Amino acid sequence: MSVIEAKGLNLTFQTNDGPVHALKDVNLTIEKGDFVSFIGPSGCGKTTFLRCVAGLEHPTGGTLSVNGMTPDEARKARAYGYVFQAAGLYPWRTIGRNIALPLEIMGYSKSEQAERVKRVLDLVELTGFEKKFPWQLSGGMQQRASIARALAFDADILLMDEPFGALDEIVRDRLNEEVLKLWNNTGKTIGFVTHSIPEAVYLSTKIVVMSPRPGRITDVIESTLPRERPLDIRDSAEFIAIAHRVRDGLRAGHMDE
Amino acid sequence: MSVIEAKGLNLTFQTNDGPVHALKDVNLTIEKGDFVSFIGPSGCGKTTFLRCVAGLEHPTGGTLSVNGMTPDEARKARAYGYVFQAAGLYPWRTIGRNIALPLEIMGYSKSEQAERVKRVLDLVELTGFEKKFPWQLSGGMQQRASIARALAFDADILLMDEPFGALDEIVRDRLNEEVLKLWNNTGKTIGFVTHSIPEAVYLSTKIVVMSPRPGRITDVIESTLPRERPLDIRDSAEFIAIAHRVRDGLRAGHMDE
Amino acid sequence: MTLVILALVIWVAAWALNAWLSNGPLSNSRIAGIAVPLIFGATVLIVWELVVRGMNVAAVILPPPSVIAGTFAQNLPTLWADAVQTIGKGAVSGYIIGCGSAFIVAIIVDRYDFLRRGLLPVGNFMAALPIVGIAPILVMWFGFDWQSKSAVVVVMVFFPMLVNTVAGLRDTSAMQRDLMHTYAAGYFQTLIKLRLPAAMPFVFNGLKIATTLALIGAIVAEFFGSPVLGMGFRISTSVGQLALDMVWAEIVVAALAGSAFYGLIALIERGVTFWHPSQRK
Amino acid sequence: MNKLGPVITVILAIVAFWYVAAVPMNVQETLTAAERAGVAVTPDNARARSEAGRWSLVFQNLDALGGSWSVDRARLPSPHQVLTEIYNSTWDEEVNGRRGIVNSGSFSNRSLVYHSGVTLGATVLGFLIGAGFGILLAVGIVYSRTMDRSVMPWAIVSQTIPIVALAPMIIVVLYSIGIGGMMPKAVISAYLSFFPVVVGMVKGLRSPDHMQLDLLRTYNASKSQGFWKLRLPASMPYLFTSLKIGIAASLVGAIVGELPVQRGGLGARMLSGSYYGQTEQIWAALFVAAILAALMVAIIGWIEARTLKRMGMAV
Amino acid sequence: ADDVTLQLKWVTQAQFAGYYVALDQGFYEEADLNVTILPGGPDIAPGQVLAGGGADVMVDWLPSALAAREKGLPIVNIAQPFKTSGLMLTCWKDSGITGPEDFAGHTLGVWFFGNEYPFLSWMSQEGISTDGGEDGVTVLKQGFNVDPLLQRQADCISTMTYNEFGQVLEAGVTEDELVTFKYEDVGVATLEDGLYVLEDQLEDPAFVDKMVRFVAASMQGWKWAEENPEEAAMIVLDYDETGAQTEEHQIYMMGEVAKLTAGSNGALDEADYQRTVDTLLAGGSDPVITMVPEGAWTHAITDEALN
Ligand SMILES: Nc1ncnc2c1ncn2[C@@H]1O[C@H](COP(=O)(O)OP(=O)(O)OP(=O)(O)O)[C@@H](O)[C@H]1O
Ligand SMILES: Nc1ncnc2c1ncn2[C@@H]1O[C@H](COP(=O)(O)OP(=O)(O)OP(=O)(O)O)[C@@H](O)[C@H]1O
Ligand SMILES: Cc1ncc(C[n+]2csc(CCO)c2C)c(N)n1
Ligand SMILES: [Mg+2]
Ligand SMILES: [Mg+2]
Repeated sequence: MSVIEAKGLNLTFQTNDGPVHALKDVNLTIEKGDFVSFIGPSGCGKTTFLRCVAGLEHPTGGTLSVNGMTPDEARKARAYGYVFQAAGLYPWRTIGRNIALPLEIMGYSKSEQAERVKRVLDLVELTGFEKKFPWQLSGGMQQRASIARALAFDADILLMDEPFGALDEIVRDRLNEEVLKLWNNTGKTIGFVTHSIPEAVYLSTKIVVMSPRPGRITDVIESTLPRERPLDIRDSAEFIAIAHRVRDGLRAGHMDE
Repeated sequence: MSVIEAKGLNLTFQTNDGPVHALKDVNLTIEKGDFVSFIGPSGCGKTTFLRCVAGLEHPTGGTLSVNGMTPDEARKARAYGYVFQAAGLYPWRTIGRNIALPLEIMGYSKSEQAERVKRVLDLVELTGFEKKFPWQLSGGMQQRASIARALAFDADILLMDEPFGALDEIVRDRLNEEVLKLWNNTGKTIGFVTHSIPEAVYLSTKIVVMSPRPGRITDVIESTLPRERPLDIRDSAEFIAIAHRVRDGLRAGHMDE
Repeated sequence: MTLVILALVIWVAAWALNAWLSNGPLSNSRIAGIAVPLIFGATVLIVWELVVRGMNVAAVILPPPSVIAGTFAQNLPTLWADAVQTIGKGAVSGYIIGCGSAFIVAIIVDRYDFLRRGLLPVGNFMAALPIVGIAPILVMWFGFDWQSKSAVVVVMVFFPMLVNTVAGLRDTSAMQRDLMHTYAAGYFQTLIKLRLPAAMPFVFNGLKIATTLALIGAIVAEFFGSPVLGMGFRISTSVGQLALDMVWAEIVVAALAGSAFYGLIALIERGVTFWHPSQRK
Repeated sequence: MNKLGPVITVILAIVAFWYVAAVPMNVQETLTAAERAGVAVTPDNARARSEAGRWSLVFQNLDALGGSWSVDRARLPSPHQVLTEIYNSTWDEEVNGRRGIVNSGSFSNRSLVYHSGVTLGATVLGFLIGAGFGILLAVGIVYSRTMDRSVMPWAIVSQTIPIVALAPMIIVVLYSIGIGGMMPKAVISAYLSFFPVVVGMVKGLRSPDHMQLDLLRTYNASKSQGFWKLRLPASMPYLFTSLKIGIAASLVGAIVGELPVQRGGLGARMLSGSYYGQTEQIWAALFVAAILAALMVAIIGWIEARTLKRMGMAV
Repeated sequence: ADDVTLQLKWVTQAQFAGYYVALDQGFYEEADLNVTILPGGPDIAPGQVLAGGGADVMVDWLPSALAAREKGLPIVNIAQPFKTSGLMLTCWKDSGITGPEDFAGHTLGVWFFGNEYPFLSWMSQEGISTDGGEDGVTVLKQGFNVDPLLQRQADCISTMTYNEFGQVLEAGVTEDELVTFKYEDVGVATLEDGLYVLEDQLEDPAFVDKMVRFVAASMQGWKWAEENPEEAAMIVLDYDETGAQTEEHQIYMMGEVAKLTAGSNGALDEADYQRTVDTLLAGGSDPVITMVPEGAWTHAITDEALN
C-alpha cells in the first residue's frame, strides 16, 4: 500500500479576485521510504499540496489518502510531522520546551517527554541548548530545533515546506547532509518542498516538478543516484544531468506565463 | 586610477556586548568596469564593506577611496547607485514615482524625470507598470524596479547588496542574465553581494571570498570566464572549477567557527 | 415579569440569529457584516425597553428607549444648538488646534533628539494629569464660553497626538533612511519624501484617538462652568431637573457625533494611507 | 545621567516659564491685593484693571508685582506654592498635624496620603474588574465570530459616551441596588479601563501567525490547548502595553467617581479645592494623581519586564 | 434599631449641621434609629437617589422638589427646618448695578442643577429676558465657587449667605464694594433645605413612625446646633471625609445657618409654602411649575414629632 496517494486532485481557492486554481488534476503516488522533493516556481501549489496531505487544506476534487486514511483522519492520528519554511519556534518557550510542545499536547508523560526531547536534541546535534531561547540560537540551529520538534513524536511521515529557504548555502549544505542521514537511519517517508535545484537533486529519490496557473505536475523524475550521497556527488555527471532535466522542466513551466 | 581602493581597512562596531570587529585589514582594488562579487557566510562583513564604500558606515582604520574621493564626498557627488537586499520601494509611491525619487531629490526637471523613468523602466522591462503600486507587483518585478531606481541617475558605480536574496531560482536566473546584459551595455563598475556560489561565479570578473570573526578577505578569485555568458555556461568544467574553489574558500571560513 | 421573560427570550433569539448570520452560509456577505451589529444594537434597545417597563424602573432612574427617542425628536432644535456650541465650537476648534500644534511640535521634537528625550517623559507625565482636575482651572483661565472647552480639548488631544506622531516619524526602516542617505538628500527632503508619508498611519491613529477625546473633553469641561447652552450644560442641568430622557438624548447625540467624527477620520485615513497593509486586505 | 539630563533641562525650562507666566496670569489679584495694602497702582480701580490687558498692567505696575508668586487664590499658583502645598498636605500634616499618623495612629483625612489611598483602592479594584472583563471579552471576541461582529462596534461606540456625564447616574443606580462605598467608583474605573484592554488583548490573541496556528493543527490540538499554549503567551506583550494604558484610565475613572461622591479621594480634593478657590490644593492633588499614575505604570512595567524576561520575550 | 439613610443636597458642611449633631450626640440612637448620612455633591440629584431606593429621606429645596413632583416623582415635604432663604445675588458695586432694573446687559452667574428655579422665577417676575442680548441678562452656569465674581467674569453671582458670601468676604472684598440682593428681601424667597420622602412610603405606618422619630431627633439636633454653633461646626468638621473644610469657615457658616433655622420648629409653614408656590407659578411665559401642586407636603410627621 502506498503511503500517500493522490488521484485527480483539484483545489480551487475562492478569493475576492475570483477563483484561483491552485491544484489541477494532481496524480501522485508516494511509497513508504520515499524522499520526494517538490520544486517549481512561486505559486505553483507546492505548499498547497503539502497542506492537503497534512489535512490543513481540503481539496475541492479528487481523492487523497494518507496511510490509507483521509488526510483529516491521518492528522488526528498524528501520522506525520510538519516542518514549516521558517523555524516557527514559539519565542516564549526554550528549545527544550518547544520540542516538548507536541508531546504535551499529545499527552505524553513528563518523563517520556524529557526522554524524547533528549533523544531528538541529540539527533539534531543540539544537546546542551535545551535551556536556551530561540533567539539565542543561529538560524540554522533554530531550523534544526524545528526539525527535532517534528521528530519528537514517532510519525512515519515527515512533511517539510522549504525548511532551509532562509539559510545560507554553507549551512544549508550541512543540514542537507543531516536530513539525508536522518532519512537513512529512520526510514521515514519524506515530502520536501524546495526552490533549489541542487538541493532537490541531492536529496530525493523522486523529484516532482510543478508549474503554476493552474498548479499542476509537469514532470516526475525518479533519481538514479545511490542512497548513499557524499556532498561532492553534486559535481558528478549524473547529478548534473538530473539537474539539467529539472531545470528544463522548470523553465518550461515559466515560459507559459 | 582604480575606481575603488581599500587599504588596510578596519571597522569595529561598539556594541553592548563589547566591540565587534566587522572588517579587519581589508585590502581590495576594483578597476573601472569590474564586476566584483562578495561572498561569505552570514556576518562576515559583506554588507559592512559595501556600506563603507557608499559612505553609510565609517571605517575605524585604513583608507578607502571611491573615484579618488573619500566615500562621503563620493556619496555627496552621487557617484553610485545602491540596491538593497529587499526592494525597499516606498509603498505610498507608484513604481514610476519611486524611480523618480532620486531624480526629484537631485533636482532634475519634470520632463527630464519623465524621460529617464521611461528609459529605465524599459531597461528593466517594466514598461506599463509605471502607475502600479509596489504591492501590486511580484517580488521579482519589485526588485527590478529597485534596480531601475538605482539606474535612473547616471552613476558609474552600482552597489548591490544581495539584490536577489528573496527570489526563486528561476526568476533569479533571469535577473542574473539581465544584470549581465546591463553591465555589458553600460560598462558600469558593479559591487555585488550574494550568498549563492553559482550566482557569484556566473556574474563576476572577480570574486571576493570573505570569512567572519573578524570579517576579512580570505580569497580573491579572478574569473577566467568570458564576458559573454549564456546561462548554460554553468555546466561547463571551467565554471565548476571556479565554483569549487569558491566553495572550498567558504568552507574553510566556516571551519574556523 | 412577563416582559422580563420576553426580554430574555428576545435576547436568546437575536443571539441565535446573529450566530447563524455570522457562521452560517451568509457569513462572508456584506449584509451580514452590517446586519449583525445592528441586530445586536436593536436587541439591546428592546431588552432595555422591556426590562425597564417590566420591572417598573422609575423614569428618573432609567427611562426606556422609546421615551428617549420621543424626547430626542421633540427637542431637535435644542439638541442641535447644544451640539453646535459644544462640538461645532469647542470640540472642533480644540481638535484642530491641539492636533495641529502637536503635529508641529512632534516634527521639532523629532528633529532634536535632546528635546525628544527631555520632552516625551515629561509629556507622558503631564498626560497623566486627570482632565477633571484641569478643566476647572482652564475654565477659570479662559472663561465660560467655548474657548475654555477648546482649551480643555487642546490639552486632552495634544499628548496622544504628539506621542503618535513622534513614533510615526521614527517608523522608517534603516533601509529606507539609508536610501535617502545614498542620494545625499537633505533634512527637509527626507522629511517630506520619506518620514511624513511613513508617519501617516501613526498620525491617523493619533487623530482617531483624539476624536473621542475631543468630544468627551468638551462635554466634561462644561460641567465646570458654561453659558446656558451646550451638551455638557444640558446633561448636568437635566440630571438636576430629573429629566433623564433629555440626558440620554444628549448622550445619543454624543455617540452619534462621536461615531461620525471617528468614521470621517477613518475614511480620510483610508484615502491617505491606502498603501498601508492594514488598509489593503 | 545622559538619560536624566534632557528631562531635567526640560523641567527647569517649564518651571522658569511657569514663574514668568505667573506674573501676568496673577496680575489682577496681585494688584488688587497691593491696592488693599495701600500701594498705589494704575489704574486705581479694579473695574478698569479688569478691562485692561494683562501685559499692559504688568508694565504699568512693575514695582507693585512683588506678590505675584505668593497670591492667595492665584489663577496660577507658582511652583513653590504648589510644592509647599504638597509638602504641607503630606509630610507635614502626617508628622505634625493633630490627625496625622504620628499623633493619631491613622492617616489624616487632611493629607494627600490618605486621599491617595482612597483613590488607589478604587483604582486598583476598578482596574482588576475592568482588565478582567476586558480579557474575557477579548477571548470571547477572538473565539466567537458572533461576538466579534456584534460587540466590537458597540465597544467603540461606548467610548464616545462621556462617562463623566454618566458617573453620577451610575453611582445613583448602584446605590439603588444597594452597592455603595468603593464599588461605584470602581465601576467607573472599570468602564474606562476595559476598552484599551479589549483592544490590546484582541490584537494580542490574534497575533499568532498562520504558521504558528497551523503547527497546532498538525498536532490536532484542542481549542483550549491552542489558547493556553499559543494565544495567551503570544498576547503577553500586547496585554502589558494595554494594561499600562488601562491603569492610567482607571485612575481617571476613580477620580471622576469621586467628584460627585464627596467622601474623600483625590477627586474630592480637587473639587473641594475648586469649591473654595484653593488653586494650590487643586494643583497639588493633580500632581499627586499624576505621580500615582506614573508609579502604577512603572509597577506594571516592572512586572512586564520580569515576566517577558522569564518568558524569553524580552529583547 | 431602624435603619434610615439621609441623602444631603450638597457636601458635608454646617448647612447640614443639625443632622450631624443628632448623629454625633446620639439623638438618633436615642430614637432607636441607625442613621447613615450620604453627603451630596455636584451632579448627584438627591431625588434620583430617593427614587432609586438609595435613601429614605432627602434634603432638597422646595422649588426643585415641586418641579420634580411635576415631572412625576411623587415626593412629599415632611419637615422644613429652614425657615428663611439664604439665597442671594452678589454684585460688584462698580458694575453700576443698584437694583434689578439695572441687570440688563450684565452677566450673571447662576447655579443650575435644579437650583436655578428661584432665579428664573425672579427674572420672569421682573420681566427680564435670560437669553442675553441688549435688554436681557447673560446667564452663566457658574461652577462651585466664587471665582467668576472675583475674576470679574460675571458682574453678579449667586451666593448663599452662609457660604459663598462669606468666601467673597474672606477673599478680601469688603461689603461696601458689593451690592447684594437677598431673595428674602426682594420678595421672591422660596423655601430651602426641607426633608422629603416618597409619597407611597407614607402609607406604611412603620415608615411613618420611623420618620417621626427621625424628624424629632433631627430637630433636636438643629436646636442643639443653634445653641452651640462652635461645637456644631467642629462636629461637622469631624464628619467631613474630604478634610477640606476649615474651622473658621464652618463656624461662620453655622452662625449664618442658625439665623435661617431660627424661626422654624420643623413644621412647614403653610404661608411660606404658598409664597413659594406663587413665586414659582408667577413666571410669566416660562413658569417653573405649571399647575398648583397637590399633596406636596404633609404635617402628619411633624404633628406627631413635635408635640
Ligand atoms: N488561502 C489561500 N487563499 C487564496 N489563494 C491561495 C491561498 N493559499 C494559496 N493560494 C494561492 O494558490 C496558489 C498556490 O499557492 P502555494 O502557496 O501552494 O504556492 P507555492 O508553490 O508554495 O509557492 P511559494 O514557492 O511562493 O511558496 C497561489 O497562486 C496562491 O496565491
Ligand atoms: N550597526 C551595527 N552595529 C553593531 N554591529 C554590527 C552593525 N552592523 C553589522 N554589525 C556586525 O558586524 C558584522 C558584519 O555584519 P554584516 O552585516 O556586514 O555581515 P554580512 O556579511 O552582510 O552578513 P549577511 O550575509 O547576514 O548579510 C556582524 O557580526 C554584525 O553583527
Ligand atoms: C452642582 C451644584 N451647583 C450648585 C449648587 C448650589 N448649591 C445649593 S446648596 C449649596 C451649598 C451652598 O453653600 C450650593 C452650592 C448645587 N447644589 N449643586
Ligand atoms: Mg510555499
Ligand atoms: Mg548583509
